[in-house]
Amino acid sequence: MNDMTHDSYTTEDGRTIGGVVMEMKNITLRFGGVVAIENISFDIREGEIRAIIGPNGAGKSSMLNVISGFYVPQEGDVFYKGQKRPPMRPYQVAQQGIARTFQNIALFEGMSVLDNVMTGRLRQMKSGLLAQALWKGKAEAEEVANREAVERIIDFLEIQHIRKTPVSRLPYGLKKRVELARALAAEPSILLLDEPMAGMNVEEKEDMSRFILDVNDEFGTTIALIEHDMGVVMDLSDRVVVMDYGKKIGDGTPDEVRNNQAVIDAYLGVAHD
Amino acid sequence: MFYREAGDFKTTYAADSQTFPIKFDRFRYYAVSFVAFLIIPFVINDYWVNAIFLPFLIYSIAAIGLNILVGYCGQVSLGTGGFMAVGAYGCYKLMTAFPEVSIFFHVLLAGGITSIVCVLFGLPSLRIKGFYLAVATLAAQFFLVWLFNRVPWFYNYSASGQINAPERTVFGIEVTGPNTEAWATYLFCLVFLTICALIARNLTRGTQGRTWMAIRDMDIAAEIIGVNPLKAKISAFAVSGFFVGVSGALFFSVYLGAVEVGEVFGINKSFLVLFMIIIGGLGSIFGSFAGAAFLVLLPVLLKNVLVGMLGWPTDLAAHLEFLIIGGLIITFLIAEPHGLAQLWRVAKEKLRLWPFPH
Amino acid sequence: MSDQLVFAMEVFLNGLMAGVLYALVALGFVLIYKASGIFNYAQGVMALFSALTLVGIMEGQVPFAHVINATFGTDLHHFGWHVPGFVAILLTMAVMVLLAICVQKFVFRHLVGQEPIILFMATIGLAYFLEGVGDLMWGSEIKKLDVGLPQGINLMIDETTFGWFGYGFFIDNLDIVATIIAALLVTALVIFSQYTKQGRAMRAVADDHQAALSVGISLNFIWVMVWSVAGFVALVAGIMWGTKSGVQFSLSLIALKALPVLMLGGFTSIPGAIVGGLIIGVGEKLFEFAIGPMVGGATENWFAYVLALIFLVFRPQGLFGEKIIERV
Amino acid sequence: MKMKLATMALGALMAAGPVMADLVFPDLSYRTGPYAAGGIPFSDGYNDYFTLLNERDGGIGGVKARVIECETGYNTEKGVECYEATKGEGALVYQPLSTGITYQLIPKVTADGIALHTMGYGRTSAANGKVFSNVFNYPANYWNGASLVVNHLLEINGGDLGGKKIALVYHNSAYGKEPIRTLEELSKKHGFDLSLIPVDHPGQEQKSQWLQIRRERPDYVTMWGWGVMNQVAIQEAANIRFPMENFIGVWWSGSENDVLPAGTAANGYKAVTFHNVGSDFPVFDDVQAHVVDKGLAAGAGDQIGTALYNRGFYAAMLAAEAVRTAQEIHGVADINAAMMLDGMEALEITEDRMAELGMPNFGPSFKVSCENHGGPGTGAMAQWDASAKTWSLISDFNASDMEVIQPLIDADSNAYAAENNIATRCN
Repeated sequence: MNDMTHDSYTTEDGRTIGGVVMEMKNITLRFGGVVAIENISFDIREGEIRAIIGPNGAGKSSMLNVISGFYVPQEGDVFYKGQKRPPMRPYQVAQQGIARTFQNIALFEGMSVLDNVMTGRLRQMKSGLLAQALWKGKAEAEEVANREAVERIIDFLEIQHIRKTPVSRLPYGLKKRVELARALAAEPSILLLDEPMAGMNVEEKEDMSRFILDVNDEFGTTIALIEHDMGVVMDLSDRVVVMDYGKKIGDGTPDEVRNNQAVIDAYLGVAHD
Repeated sequence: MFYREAGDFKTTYAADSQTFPIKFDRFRYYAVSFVAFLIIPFVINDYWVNAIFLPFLIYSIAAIGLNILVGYCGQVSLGTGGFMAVGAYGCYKLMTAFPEVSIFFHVLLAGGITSIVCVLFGLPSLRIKGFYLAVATLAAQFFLVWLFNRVPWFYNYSASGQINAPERTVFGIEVTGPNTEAWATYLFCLVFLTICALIARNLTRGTQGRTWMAIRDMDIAAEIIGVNPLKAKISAFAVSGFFVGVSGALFFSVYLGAVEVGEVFGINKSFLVLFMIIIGGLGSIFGSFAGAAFLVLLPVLLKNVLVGMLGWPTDLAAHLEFLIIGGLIITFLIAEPHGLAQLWRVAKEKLRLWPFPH
Repeated sequence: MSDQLVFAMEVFLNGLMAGVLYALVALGFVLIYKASGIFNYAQGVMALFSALTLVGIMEGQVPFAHVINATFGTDLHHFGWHVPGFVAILLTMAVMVLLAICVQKFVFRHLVGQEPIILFMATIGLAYFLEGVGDLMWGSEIKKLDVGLPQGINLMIDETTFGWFGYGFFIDNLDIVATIIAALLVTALVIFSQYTKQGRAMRAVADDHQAALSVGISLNFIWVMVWSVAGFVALVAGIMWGTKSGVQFSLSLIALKALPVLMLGGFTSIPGAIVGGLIIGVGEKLFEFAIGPMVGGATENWFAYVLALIFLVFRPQGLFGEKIIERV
Repeated sequence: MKMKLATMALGALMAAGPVMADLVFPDLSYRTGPYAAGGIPFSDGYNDYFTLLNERDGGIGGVKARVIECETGYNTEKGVECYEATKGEGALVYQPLSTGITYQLIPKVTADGIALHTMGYGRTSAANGKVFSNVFNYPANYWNGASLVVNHLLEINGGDLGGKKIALVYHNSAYGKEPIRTLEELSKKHGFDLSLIPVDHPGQEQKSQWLQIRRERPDYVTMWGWGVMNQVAIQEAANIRFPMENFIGVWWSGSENDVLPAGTAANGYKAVTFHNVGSDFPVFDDVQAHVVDKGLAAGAGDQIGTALYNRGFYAAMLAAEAVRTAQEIHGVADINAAMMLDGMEALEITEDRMAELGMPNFGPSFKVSCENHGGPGTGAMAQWDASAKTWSLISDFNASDMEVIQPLIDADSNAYAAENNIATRCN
């Protein structure tokens, strides 16, 4: 099946949203007897900011882990660029151009900011062990070329001053930004953000929102993000999937979702029966 | 005063990722190389080379190898002694089977063989982590020692079960066997150490090093951002095995000349090299040197001070040596858990800012 | 019944007994690892040290005699008295508690919150240190240890099995005693950790340091206690092995016998240590019995590790560990 | 400033050089580590003999002996360090008491022209002086030991071992494997069954091995062990009630350390030895008077008469006699390493000489030659009396089966010569 059938359109602020780049079909994920995700389908279009929201424990992170290949769902398929994705290891997913950040920051604490961001560019590194052992020539040229690309991202995210600092010394907010930089360095076709604003104060949240929008705008990167805080997300995203207890209870533009009774119930805490 | 980076700007990214980005470090490096290659060979004697320099150089190679595995890739290994034995026996078999080939290549090939063996024993690292892996590598240690002791083919069916290094030359100069000159064996090992250190440095400053460190720091996250854990771990075992194999080959052929596997490459060797990198500093090439120097020099120094200068009975001195080494290890760890290399870095950082620390 | 089968049964039983001794050493590791996350490399040396101290006290040796003689030119060796075994064990225990306090006060209190490998390294330093101290204190000759444990073939079993199979099984009395003592020890440990206040505090610490701290448990005290208990276990292991081979340096190498047990049983599980010990004991003895002659024997050293390794490849969480669910 | 430095350097140089003539005997001892219990008495004996000569006779031929002790901990690397540290001091002969270190030193001493005496250990084929110019292993080596054990058994069995079963329990290392080839040859010759039972280092756990012995019921067990392995083996043998008089160790499994931990159960255990045991020799009175009572004993002075102390003592005696021989040959009192080699090659130990030294029948009488560095290969059987806690010889110093051993020595040494391009000497 070729799912690029949906027409592209232009948003109010002038960005072009393309066809479907990723589609989740009837995904079900269980841990032992616990059902984390139950029969969920949705799609992500090229160039859009797609949010997955829901209260704690709704299965959002599990969903992201399914997309990035860390969890393998028991049922359902993932379609990527029109192709059904065969079972693959997370690193293979990453090499296909899906980059992500983590809810609990997963930076490499023993390395500098620069090295962390450079790890994001593994996909672009081709020189073999022998070439690297010799360094001069291919490996060095590759290193320099990729360093240039990384420096652009460092500039873009305004973290030049901490380039050489070990990440273990950075404050929380900056760590989040470095993680974003690392994901961006991969030049991904889809960028997954797992609660990018968790634990931030208002000012930091505003900064982060700006970066997300800028990334989407400047590089045209497709973004899928998770948040449990509705407020910020509604302003950012083009379309929103709402999950609750592993089920999809809403899907649509922020406005549509806001007026969805099931969503309102979930967020206001109406008792489930 | 002169140790600073102010004004030492880099105009290219290549210059920024060089080994010694600070000019003073670079000069010191040249100075050390100059002394090592052009001065020491002329003044060295048998005692210095056999008691200090050869063990230091060879242990440094082993420590660099193990540091790549443990310090950079985070895979704790206690099989170093066994892998050094692979290098030694590999070298011995090659030396006796192809006497016309230069020993230089034998040593390299022995490294290659060890690399393969190391990878085989590294495969379980995909499933087993941390201390469990460390203990699992002991399986390699004990099995390999048993194997070399058990299968007579490895020691050419000699009656004694020992292997002896026959005389071999490089450019007509003897580097193994009884009639070697101190400077020749020293330079031979120094060349290998230099090559190994450069390779290690090149691998660790680029993509490969970052891949290893990513696995070390957080293996799951590393896999999700695109590191192939199999490739990363296996390559670390392979590279580490190569270095350790080279060191084992040199240890046997150049340094000791005769080896019995259980005695020389026993479990103690594995621990010793591990101590070196922990004391020196995990994840630091310099630390490998520092740790090797520390553990090679300290006992000799203590012995000379306690027995030679203070005239104590040798057994008391030996017991005290244990006590002092143990005490020093603990003191060091309390003072600076990240090893000598970190102490050095901190000192440099202070120097760098001196005299204006704020 | 065929001869081979009867022999295999004998080997199996002896393997179980050997396994108990391995488990005894492994227990010491588990206790400390569980409570403080320290992989205590010095456990073997502690066994040596405690056994040396025990013999020293029993024989009335002057501690540090050699140093004193060398320094002051005196000729001290013995106090000239003999201490009965039971009293000596109590005194040795007091020394081990003192050691635990020192270890906590001078080493690990300064290393709180460090990475496991650093702590591991510190115990290696400790091992060196203790080895030096033990030798200086008591000398490095082989000493005979006799606290009155029976040793040699158990005739009753020999005769009974002879009646059954026409071949008398060999079971060492010392092994039987060791098994009983190990059983008592484990029971005591379980009772201690389940039913006493200190024991519960110890388990709380093992579960969660922070939480334990927040309910007012003194970590310092708990760790001293854990090291003392580990010292006690080391003493018991030291007595068992020391009775077999005399007290000497090689006693510290029994730690190597415990490591595969730890891999198999898990670093944190007391039942794991026991079952693991039994499996390793039986496994290596049966392998040596069945396969050993074909490959030239002396397989025990590596076989235990290979067995544990193979087991872990298929079950990385060990015998009693829960399945590891990885999260990010 | 420069002047001062120069004088200081000169001063240091002078201080480092020999202040007065002395005979240097490096003692690569191990008083620590897993084999300390064996290393201590040997080294004590070695030291005490030279102290005795210095105190009683004023040295050898008027020149004082100086023993430089260097701790190796049975570690080959430390052994190398010790060798390098002491060889410049005018060392005459090395006695490393470790097969591993011996193998390191064989090429080194040959290159440096110093003698190496490995008495009852080391490289067995070094007995062939034609190949090993600087290595001596008189009066007996491992292969002699194996043959002596078999000869003893032949003697008890009226000269016929046909159909008997002999088990060899051995330390699974180069050392422990030494007797295998000889025993295999002898089993062919005498028709006994040989079973090989290796014990891996360190040998604390030997249940499997002794269960196997119990199942297979060999008539005799012989042992090549060292360190903790000995004590455990003897204990286990007692446990399975193996008749101790049928259990025979090599000399490295025959010290007090090995039998004492097993207590009375070890009574009757035998060990082959190439020197006498016990403290019942006139010379030990001198040791008591001139060394121990003066507080000059190397150890605590309580080791006199133990098997390993006597061995160290004997080694020192042989070295001192070689010095005397060298002094006679060259007419120089302060001999150097090359002269020492000549002395060792011309060494002759006679009963009279031993009696003169206050050590009657302490070892075999023998003569070393250029071709034969291995001595006569004779040995005696010692048996342990657990109640008296003493060893006593139960046989004379008998010959071993050189008919079997000599071809093995020749084959191995010639292989070494071929591998290392050594031209044979003594032609």
